[in-house]
Amino acid sequence: MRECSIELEEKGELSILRLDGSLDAYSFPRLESTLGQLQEGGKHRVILDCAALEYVSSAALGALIGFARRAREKGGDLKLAGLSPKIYNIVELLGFNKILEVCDSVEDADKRFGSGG
Amino acid sequence: MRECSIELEEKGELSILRLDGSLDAYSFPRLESTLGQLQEGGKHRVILDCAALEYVSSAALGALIGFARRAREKGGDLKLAGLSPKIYNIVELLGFNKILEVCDSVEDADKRFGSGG
Amino acid sequence: MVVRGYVTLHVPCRYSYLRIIRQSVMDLCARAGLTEFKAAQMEMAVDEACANIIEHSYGGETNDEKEPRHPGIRVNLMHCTDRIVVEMLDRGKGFAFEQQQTIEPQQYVESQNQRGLGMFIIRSFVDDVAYETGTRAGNCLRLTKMLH
Amino acid sequence: MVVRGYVTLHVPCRYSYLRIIRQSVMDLCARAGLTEFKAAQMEMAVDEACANIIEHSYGGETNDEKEPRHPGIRVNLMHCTDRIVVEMLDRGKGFAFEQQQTIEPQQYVESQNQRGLGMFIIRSFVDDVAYETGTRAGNCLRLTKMLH
Ligand SMILES: Nc1ncnc2c1ncn2[C@@H]1O[C@H](COP(=O)(O)OP(=O)(O)O)[C@@H](O)[C@H]1O
Ligand SMILES: Nc1ncnc2c1ncn2[C@@H]1O[C@H](COP(=O)(O)OP(=O)(O)O)[C@@H](O)[C@H]1O
Repeated sequence: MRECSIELEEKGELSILRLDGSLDAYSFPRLESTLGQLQEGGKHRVILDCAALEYVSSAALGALIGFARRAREKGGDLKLAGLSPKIYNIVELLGFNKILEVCDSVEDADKRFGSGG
Repeated sequence: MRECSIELEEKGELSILRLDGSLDAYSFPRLESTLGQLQEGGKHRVILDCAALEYVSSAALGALIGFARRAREKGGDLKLAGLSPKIYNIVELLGFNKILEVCDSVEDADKRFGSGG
Repeated sequence: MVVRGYVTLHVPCRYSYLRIIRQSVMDLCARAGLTEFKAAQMEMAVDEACANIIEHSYGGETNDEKEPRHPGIRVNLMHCTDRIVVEMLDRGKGFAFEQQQTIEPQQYVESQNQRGLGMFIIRSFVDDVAYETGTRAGNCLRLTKMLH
Repeated sequence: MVVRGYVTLHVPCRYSYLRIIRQSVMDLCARAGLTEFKAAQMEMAVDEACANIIEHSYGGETNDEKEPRHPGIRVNLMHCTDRIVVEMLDRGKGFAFEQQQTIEPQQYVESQNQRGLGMFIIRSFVDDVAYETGTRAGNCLRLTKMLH
């Protein structure tokens, strides 16, 4: 299991955050401050590329829901892309897939933003 | 760190073994028996694809040297390909890069076999 | 109950060690042949419980200087014939486990204070939970997950 | 010596647990800021030493049934101000460490019996080695690697 690394790619209106490793009580504050900065900078269309994500804690998921809601209020969203089956199962078990938009891939999430998302 | 998985691909005269995970006192016996079977089956041109190898113990390296020597006696060889810098450093520190042929990639190793290796 | 495998860990009261605890959980689960999905549930329950020990039982992380004398977190992981058992021990203040309310994920996302989801996960992701304060080894939370 | 971080592990006398020990070594080394190369040396020295405990001090792996009563291997990993220290403890027969001959890798590959490379690695991959038999906690091998 790896420490969490976060990489930001800006693509027009979109902010794509590539997560690698595990989002837990130790690493989440770092993502939280990155998301906070995006929000302050008026960037409300965010895709979290979770393809290399190994773990996510419930507190992290809870906070992501908060970010998604605030983004929606500004006409944007925070979408999850490329979840591993392991993590998708957890998200589904908690019913959070009904609140957060979960996409197959970054391209898929990108498209959904395109069509007015 | 992952448990070791070994995948065999036969490509003409060549046997390519893809190693994923770590070769230690626990997992090495499995590779040893695979190599033994290849040798008994008259397969003496072996490439170990180490691109996904995370660890290799000295006992495993020592045994690989034994296999390489026996392969050479039959006109073949056992070559290592795609070592991570971490593992290459260890191999070099032990001076085993002077005894085992270490190649950049499987293609590179393949070529060297082609030219009479 | 025959113990088929075990790992005992002792780490400082710091979030950065949660990863090594989860790693050990995943390792023992794989060894025991638990499905990836069940292993992920056990991993998450243990992670939530250990994060709670740091946040609530100890009231936060220790700083470097205090670390050597701080009792930290002890984790006993066992693979028995038909189950995985993980015990987490701390010497912090503990709590009234049974009285603690859990919150369903659905209510959680609608609630203001966002408390109680950890306890929900701990209770619903494993097959048995037991908690005892003030044992000789400290407070002990024991999570059990059946293999089948 | 200020301890900045530690992990204490207790695992059964089985090769399949070497991986979890190495993982903990790599984790602590990364935490301490050791270079990847130095960390890899420490990892290998610890792995060789633990494999030796199983093979030589205990005379082989335990089987499942004996495991709970077998003393197993204890590993104390510490990150101190300027160094990483790893202690490995066992209750097996131990050995006369100082009298043990090491073999250079070059001789090793030419030798018939292929013994002694492990001791060479243990001695040359770390900055200090100390061994004591029959302490209260058993035989203790302590490996120290300086951060700089
Ligand atoms: N190990 C513990 N020691 C002391 N109190 C705890 C412990 N675990 C949980 N609690 C108490 O139970 C409450 C609910 O915990 P939890 O469901 O994980 O939510 P949260 O941690 O977000 O508050 C905590 O707020 C705390 O008061
Ligand atoms: N922990 C140990 N307990 C008892 N004897 C040991 C231990 N470690 C090493 N030895 C002795 O030292 C010898 C050399 O060890 P080593 O260099 O690792 O080579 P090998 O393990 O291949 O024999 C061993 O053969 C054994 O006799």
